[in-house]
Amino acid sequence: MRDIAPERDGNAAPERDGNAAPERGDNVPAERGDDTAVPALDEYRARARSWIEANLERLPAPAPRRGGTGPAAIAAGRALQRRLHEAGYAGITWPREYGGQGLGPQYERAFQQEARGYRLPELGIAGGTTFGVCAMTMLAHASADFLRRHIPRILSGEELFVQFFSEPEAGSDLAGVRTRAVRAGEGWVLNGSKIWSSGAYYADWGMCLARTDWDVPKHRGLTWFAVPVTAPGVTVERIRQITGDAEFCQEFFDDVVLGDGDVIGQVNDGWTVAQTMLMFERGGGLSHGTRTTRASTGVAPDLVELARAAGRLADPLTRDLIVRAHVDDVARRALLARLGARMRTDPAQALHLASYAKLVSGVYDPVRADTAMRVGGADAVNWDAVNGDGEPGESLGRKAAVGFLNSRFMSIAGGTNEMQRNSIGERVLGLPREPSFDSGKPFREVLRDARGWSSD
Amino acid sequence: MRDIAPERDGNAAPERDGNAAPERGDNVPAERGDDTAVPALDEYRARARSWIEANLERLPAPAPRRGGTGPAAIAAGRALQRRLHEAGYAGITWPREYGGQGLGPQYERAFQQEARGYRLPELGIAGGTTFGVCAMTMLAHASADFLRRHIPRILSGEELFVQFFSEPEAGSDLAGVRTRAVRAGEGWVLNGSKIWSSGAYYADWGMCLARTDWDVPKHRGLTWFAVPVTAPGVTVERIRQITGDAEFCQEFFDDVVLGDGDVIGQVNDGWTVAQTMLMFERGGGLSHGTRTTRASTGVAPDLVELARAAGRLADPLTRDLIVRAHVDDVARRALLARLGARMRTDPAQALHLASYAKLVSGVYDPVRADTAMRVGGADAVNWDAVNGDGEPGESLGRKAAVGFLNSRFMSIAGGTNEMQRNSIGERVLGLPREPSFDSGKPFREVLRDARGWSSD
Amino acid sequence: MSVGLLASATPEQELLLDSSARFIERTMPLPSVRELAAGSGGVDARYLEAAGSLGWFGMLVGEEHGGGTVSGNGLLDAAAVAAERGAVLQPGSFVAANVVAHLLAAEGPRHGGTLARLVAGRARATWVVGDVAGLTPGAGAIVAGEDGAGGFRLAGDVRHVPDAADCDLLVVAARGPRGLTQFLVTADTPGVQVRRMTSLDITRRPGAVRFHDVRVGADAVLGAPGDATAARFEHQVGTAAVLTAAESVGAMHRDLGAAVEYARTRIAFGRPIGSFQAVKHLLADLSLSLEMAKAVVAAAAESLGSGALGSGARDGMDLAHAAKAFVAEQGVELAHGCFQVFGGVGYTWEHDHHLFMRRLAADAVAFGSAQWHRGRLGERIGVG
Amino acid sequence: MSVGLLASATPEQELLLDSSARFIERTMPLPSVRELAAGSGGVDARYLEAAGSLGWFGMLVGEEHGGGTVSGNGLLDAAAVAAERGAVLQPGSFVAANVVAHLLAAEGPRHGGTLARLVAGRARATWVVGDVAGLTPGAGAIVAGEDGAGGFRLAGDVRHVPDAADCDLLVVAARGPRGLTQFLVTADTPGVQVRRMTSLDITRRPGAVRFHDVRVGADAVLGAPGDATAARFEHQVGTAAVLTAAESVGAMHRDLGAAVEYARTRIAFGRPIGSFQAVKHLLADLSLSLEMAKAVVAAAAESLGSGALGSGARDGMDLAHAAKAFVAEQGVELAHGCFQVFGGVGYTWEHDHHLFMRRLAADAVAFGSAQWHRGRLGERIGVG
Repeated sequence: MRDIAPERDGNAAPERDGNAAPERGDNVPAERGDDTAVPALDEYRARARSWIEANLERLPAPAPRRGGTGPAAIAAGRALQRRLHEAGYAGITWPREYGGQGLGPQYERAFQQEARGYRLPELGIAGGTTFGVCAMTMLAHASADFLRRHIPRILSGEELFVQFFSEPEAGSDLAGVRTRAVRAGEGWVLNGSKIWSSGAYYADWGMCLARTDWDVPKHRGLTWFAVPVTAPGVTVERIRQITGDAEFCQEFFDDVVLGDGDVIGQVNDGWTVAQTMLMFERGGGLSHGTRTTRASTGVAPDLVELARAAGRLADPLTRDLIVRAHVDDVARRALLARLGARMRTDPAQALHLASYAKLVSGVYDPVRADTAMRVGGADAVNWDAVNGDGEPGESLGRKAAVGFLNSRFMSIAGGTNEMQRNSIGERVLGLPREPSFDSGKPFREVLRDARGWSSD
Repeated sequence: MRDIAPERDGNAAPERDGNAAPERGDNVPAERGDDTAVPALDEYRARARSWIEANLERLPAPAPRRGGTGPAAIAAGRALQRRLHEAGYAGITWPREYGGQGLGPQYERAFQQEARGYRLPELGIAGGTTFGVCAMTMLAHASADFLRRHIPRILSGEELFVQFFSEPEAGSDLAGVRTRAVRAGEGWVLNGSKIWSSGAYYADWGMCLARTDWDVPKHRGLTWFAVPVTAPGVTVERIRQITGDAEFCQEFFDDVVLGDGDVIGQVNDGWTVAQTMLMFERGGGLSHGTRTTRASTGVAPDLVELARAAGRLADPLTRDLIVRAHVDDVARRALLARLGARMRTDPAQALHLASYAKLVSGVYDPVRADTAMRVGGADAVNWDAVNGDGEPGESLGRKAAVGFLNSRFMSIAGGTNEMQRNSIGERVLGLPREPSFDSGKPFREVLRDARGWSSD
Repeated sequence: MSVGLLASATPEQELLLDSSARFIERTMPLPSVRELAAGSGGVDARYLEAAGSLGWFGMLVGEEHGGGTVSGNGLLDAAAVAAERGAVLQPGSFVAANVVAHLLAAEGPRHGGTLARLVAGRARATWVVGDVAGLTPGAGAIVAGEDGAGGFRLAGDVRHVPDAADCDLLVVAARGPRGLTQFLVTADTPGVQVRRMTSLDITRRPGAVRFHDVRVGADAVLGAPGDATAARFEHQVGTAAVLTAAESVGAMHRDLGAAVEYARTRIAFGRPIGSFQAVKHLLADLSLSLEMAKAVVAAAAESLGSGALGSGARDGMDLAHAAKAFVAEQGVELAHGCFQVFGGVGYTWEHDHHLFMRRLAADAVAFGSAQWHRGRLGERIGVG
Repeated sequence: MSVGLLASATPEQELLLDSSARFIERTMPLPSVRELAAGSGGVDARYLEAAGSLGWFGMLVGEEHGGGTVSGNGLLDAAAVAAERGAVLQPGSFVAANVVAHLLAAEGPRHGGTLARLVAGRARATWVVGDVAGLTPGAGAIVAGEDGAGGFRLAGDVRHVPDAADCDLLVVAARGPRGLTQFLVTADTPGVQVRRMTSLDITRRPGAVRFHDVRVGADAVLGAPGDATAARFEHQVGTAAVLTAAESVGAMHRDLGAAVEYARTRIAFGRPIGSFQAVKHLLADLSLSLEMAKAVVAAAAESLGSGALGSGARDGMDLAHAAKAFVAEQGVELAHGCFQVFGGVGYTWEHDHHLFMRRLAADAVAFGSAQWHRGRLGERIGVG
């Protein structure tokens, strides 16, 4: 239950934070690593604009909701991604030797600006994971051979990658994975299970963390593999969530055969790769907070509407509840702005400060959802199965109820509140660390000792 | 900061819970251990009534607030205690060989019933500790010689005992005391400091826990001593509390010489004695809850009065706050009744169930105090130094403010909320225990390791 | 294992609770509750009749009507049974059915046959309240007018009626010409329309009831309209509040028990997660609020169940309001806490936690939200 | 170490804050604050003049009056200074003094001399508000009547006036014949009686002000009575709320810092207590609310300080209300949490924690409680 980066879906390649590193003068042609001439930014922008106008579909305003993840929608997304790649507008900042354009982030930003209002490839949550997390991690750690095989196919929409990371028995304790890859002849045999992989049901590959050595401490015996979801022995099942949706999957690996070429990074050095992946996944942390941040205008408009519909808008207690939620909303927004500024001032602390952005959602989302339930009252518990026109009901009360069911998502997914509090306590406040019972001994023994846990 | 048994002061000897053990038929004369005839209960009661009417002072109704702990008040209390003892009405259930009467609890109860409405010895918080905690613990563990020396003097009001238990460096971790007693010739030399001893400034003796062996685990090298507060090398200082009161003391021991006859229980077996003491101190646990429990009539009358004085009684939000406090009050009272019943059904669990009674005060007292601050508003922050008649102000607002300052008393004293949660989690819910870093190694090493704490 | 709503049950109460718990486990364990929720039908007749034979619908009714109490305090018995029901999220009308049975018993032999069927589990009854007394804001109301022939015409639309679609007997609280008036109406009376509503709590089947010029005779009136009915209405609300809170307490008990068990066995970082203070202390706090919830609900049932109806029941009503207000908020809070302990697995449909979470949120507003009950207690405070 | 109210301060702001913090540590560290609290006198003249020379009372005032801002946003500068003050519980009028200075500056040269003295720390000013606009329920009010000779007669009794006993200049918000009217009155005007009140916050010296038929001329009126003054009054409340919240944030910062340090070094059960999740997670949560408090106060100061007075300042006012409402409750909550970490030592008079606890509780109601500020925000919600 770790996937919390779905905001990125729909971007051919994510726009990276230009503030993180100083840029060259925007319009000075520079050189790429391979001595090819780099276009001036003005010129690039103009060319991009022409191409976009000629090739992309204009979106109606306001922009429609994103397409689903049904086979047709994904096929259309892949086709559009391919056209983008063929035109040289995919992987703008990625290395040329793997099919990218090798340009600076200002070119990427220019393209994104010009493309605003046009339909870009929509590849759902797996698209976000592929471009924003998996490919970035591969580029940092995989062999040239691996990258030559996969990155061009990613850029052209042929390969969507998801993470096979969390396990039924390893959630918060990410390094505690038990899926095992055993050396067999020239390759490996994979057994085990992964869970909470978002969008795996329509992806092509999973980036899978497996234990390859059980006789060393838990962080040291791990290795990443690229696993085709269609390989013999791989079963993908969608997980039905409590809301009835099924965006996440669980996978089962039953003697899946992999080759040495499928290894990403060094054997038994998977935790180093994982650290990189987590950094990309967190994206500096701030994206987490934004998903629940409401527009800054007005006093909690959603709750006001709900109260009006429930006929409680004149009740002083209800009004106070609504304003309380508004005050929290305002403080949350202010916090995110403050964190952004602090991160720019102190990049070394950025990842730890990001825990505040995560924790604030984990703490306040449930409070706000409970407020909505109180404001909605019985209307947030029962609603008409069909509305007056015989259409399925889409009442505000039902929305509050679904929000209630979903309200602990940020408290749990992608690092629980407890993990964030540990991180803030130890890394920001400098409090002494929790004693470890698993980092110093062979993982095999960790499991044995944990089962026989007793404190004296 | 552990002393939470001040309810007992003013009782010559505390009435013990008659429900804990089956009693004999109330009016059947029985035999004492020493073959002396036991009076019939009716007869005993009648005799007690005559004595009380002839010798004790009737209290006006309603009963006045208890006397202070000034020298005159305590001297009067001691004198009255002596008369009670001489008449045979002190230590009614205590052994005859140490000056008690050796009777069953029904006799004690009969005397208490008859004495209702009369002035009994008022010996303040140290009186409660002497009779309810220290003497009971001594009777269970001290040598016959020790008991012959001290118990009669306790019963006659000559010796008031307080606990020298907590230390500046050992609060929640009671067994982590660092005050040391070192063998010297025929006796012991005591050095160190104790804190939170209630009423030590007017007591005669302290029951003091000291470390007598530093090379064994912390629970195993402890010994209890009786320490005269007037002994050379003992300094008693009253601690000014945040409310301005100074009921508690801190003691400093500077080469205090003690004899073997001052040891209570076995040398190095002090933790066994401490367990008994804690049991008496907790008194089954339920007394803790009652001190903050309000009368069952009306909706939080104190808060209603406060709101009326502050002119906020018509405000719907204030009314809701008040009713919230009332609802919590009702649930707390119901909890105490439930716990009492559960303890009677399952005495083995009684001590652990008592943690609920303690925790509920620790959790809800601060909430209620905050509510009072909100209801009182500015009136609970500033008040007139003198009232209209030039008398020192005793406003409801001031009362709320003092309540606010005191509100975490039950969260901290006598076992913090955190200790209660550990106890409930492990002893009631059966959750796995916290790993221990100090129970298995010599205490000397515990301190060294803690200072160099690091988790990996 | 019993929920233990009562700190110490009499042997007769223990028998009642054991047989109820065994009946539930045998007949309607959680997997069956899920099946029922997934389908479109209500509870079947055999379940109800078996429940009736255990005494579930007769505890607020004298023996002359086939009912009876095992402890002398029927509401206390019913609350203890309600807690067992709540622990396994039992479907079907129980709270409203008991309120209706209690009310019909007060009519003496007049509705004896109907009452006997209800007590035996052969009739299904609910209570159509709407927003009378502001109990459920926005739920609508039924208005009763005289029809000029000694009878009444009922009209209106009321939502959030428990088990509406499955019931054949409705007691309707209506605004009548002489004040609050309650009517007994069968669901097949011409002009009565019942439609099911979708609920967050998938284990229940609430609905909306529409009365379109429904004609009933004077004999449909229960009790005396106006003040007497208002007093009785208040007592009914108290009864419903206590029984609903008792069902919630059962749900809290089971959800917490599962979370404790999970914390005992789930391993992370080389330890069972229950050995971490973050988890242990959360569970201890939840356990405290559960103990308080049990205590206050039992106290309310004991007091309200022993008070005479309509008079001297003030303490009982106060306790009932307090119990519902406390449990409504603590129940949801407990569900949140358990969810945090379960972590990801709590997000899956297969895991039972969400069923408890849904139930506790629904119970929180059934028969008066916490705010409404506090409001009633607030009326005890003078303004002077 | 600066409190860090601003996520990123300009070099000029850093200079201001460093010099303020150094001045405080040198002149009025906590032991001196305690001494002052134990005695009966107020802050001495040298402290105030030195503070004046640092610019503390001129940040909301133009350079023509001896004031000035280092960042272009005087309220933001003042809030950052207020946070440094709050961290060391600085006594004396600051919030009200700045509100008064801001107000006098709007009068142009008319009160130039008075303003110059105030800015230089040679006059002490406070603001007598009472329960105007319901800001402090029960605090009383001053009523102004025309005296028939072009002047006014002021009468009334107002409690909870900050620093009342130590001030020589009073700005009085009064109910006048043409609506809300503000007057500048010197404390030695005949008929003005000031008495000290006892406060939970022993570091401050609030009082009550009694006006017994006080005569003032028309020139004592500040601004135009009625709507214009009401608008200005609202802005003054916003300014006072932001600065009070900023002082609270400083107190929160220091109290939490001490609790963290204690948790790092206090040993129990063979470990520093900060290694226990119960302590660590509590401190992490408090740290989150402190970060939010800093963020929302800085945002409010930035917005309200840059908006034109009386118009376009709506966003600033909204943020000011939100900031005060948030900090008032979180400040007290943080004090509770730190107390729990300190344990027994926090109960001793010698330990500084209780001073912060007292301050945070007092700040919570100064210039409007959380409920009052939420109420103002609630007025933004339509009722339709």
